[in-house]
Amino acid sequence: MNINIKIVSEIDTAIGYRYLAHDESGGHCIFIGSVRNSTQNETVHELFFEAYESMALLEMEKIASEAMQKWNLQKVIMHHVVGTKKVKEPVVLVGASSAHREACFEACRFLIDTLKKRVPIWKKEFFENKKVWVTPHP
Amino acid sequence: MNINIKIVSEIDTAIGYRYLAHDESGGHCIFIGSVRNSTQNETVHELFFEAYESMALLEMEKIASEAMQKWNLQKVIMHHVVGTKKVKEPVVLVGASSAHREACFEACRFLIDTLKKRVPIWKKEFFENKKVWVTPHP
Amino acid sequence: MKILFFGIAKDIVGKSIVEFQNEILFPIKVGTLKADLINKYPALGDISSLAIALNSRYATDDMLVSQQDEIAIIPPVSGG
Amino acid sequence: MKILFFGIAKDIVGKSIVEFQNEILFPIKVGTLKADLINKYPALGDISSLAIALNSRYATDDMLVSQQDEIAIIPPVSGG
Repeated sequence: MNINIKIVSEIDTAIGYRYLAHDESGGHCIFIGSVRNSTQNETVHELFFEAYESMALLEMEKIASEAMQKWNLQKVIMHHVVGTKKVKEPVVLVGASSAHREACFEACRFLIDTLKKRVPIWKKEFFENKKVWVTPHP
Repeated sequence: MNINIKIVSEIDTAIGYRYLAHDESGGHCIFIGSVRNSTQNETVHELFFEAYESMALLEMEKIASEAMQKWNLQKVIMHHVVGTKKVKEPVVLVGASSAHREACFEACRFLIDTLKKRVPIWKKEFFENKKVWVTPHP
Repeated sequence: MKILFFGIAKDIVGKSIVEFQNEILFPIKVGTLKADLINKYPALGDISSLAIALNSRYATDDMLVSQQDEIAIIPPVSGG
Repeated sequence: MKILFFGIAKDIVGKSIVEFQNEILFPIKVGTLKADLINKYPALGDISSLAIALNSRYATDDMLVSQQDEIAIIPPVSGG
């Protein structure tokens, strides 16, 4: 199985290409999401991520398999953190490798978009004077 | 200037996020191109890259600046190799960071597409019994 | 049976695992279980969308839950 | 003056830098220079597209080249 799925306490940002590289791959697209210092003009100090781990892993596996079926990919990686993360720290890494670049770009975008929609992970934002669970605005 | 442009003999595949990370960036998209083991069903042993270096650097700088103007980006990186590269070795790394993921994905795609169109770098493919300069098929 | 709560739903019920004894009659449909929970914790009804996971998979309202199943309350996800 | 050749163009002329003495009269238009070179090396005419760089920038056919400029012959690029 050419799928690498993990919930981790810290993301190794160098793992993307290391895992995705393959003799038949010419293109590797990697997306890394990190903590930004602000949300809607409010200063963010840190984020806290909580996961329903068994289900999150299962959903990520499903998303990776869907991508494998939809595009001609050699490998797919999806790592997400849990715990407290400061500004500039990576929180998610997804990527795909393919013979030509079109497929890995489209697949990589699909991986992060679908992860954000379906994977049971929740983010709490810590501002100066308050903390709130993030509710996505559809 | 938040632009990092280089012609190198070897790509450091971990440099993408390390350079792109920024307090205001939530999204980082990185593309790495590498040597595939075949082209149109013929086995490829290695690639040789030659660059008109002064002009290649200048063109990459222009492309990075164009991306900076077109999208709201924090940083842009473009590295390309010269010399002989074996199967699975990285030959190009481009990436962009932005507050939201849409911009970095679009910019990253623009960077590699435009590099392939405009930057004066040439690739020779080494097959079992022949070597040929690659002519792009438009 | 135990029900797992996450994110804002965990804050509303005050803990991440709540044990229900005779309050719920099994087997029960997912939709009915959701309605019962909102009845018990009205603030859950204020969440824009509330999904239920049955053995680590998203469940539809008409699925049947038995006492051996693992049930989790899934408020809108916000990973990434 | 020296002209730089790359990729397939370098293979055609046999080296990466060719010195031209009295064969080219300066100033000369980029388009005329290109035609003169194809005249001298007919195989250059078989390349699907041939660009000329003037001081490390793509040049258009109507630009004027003087003896101090750096000229390079750019066959179709294939980086990445």
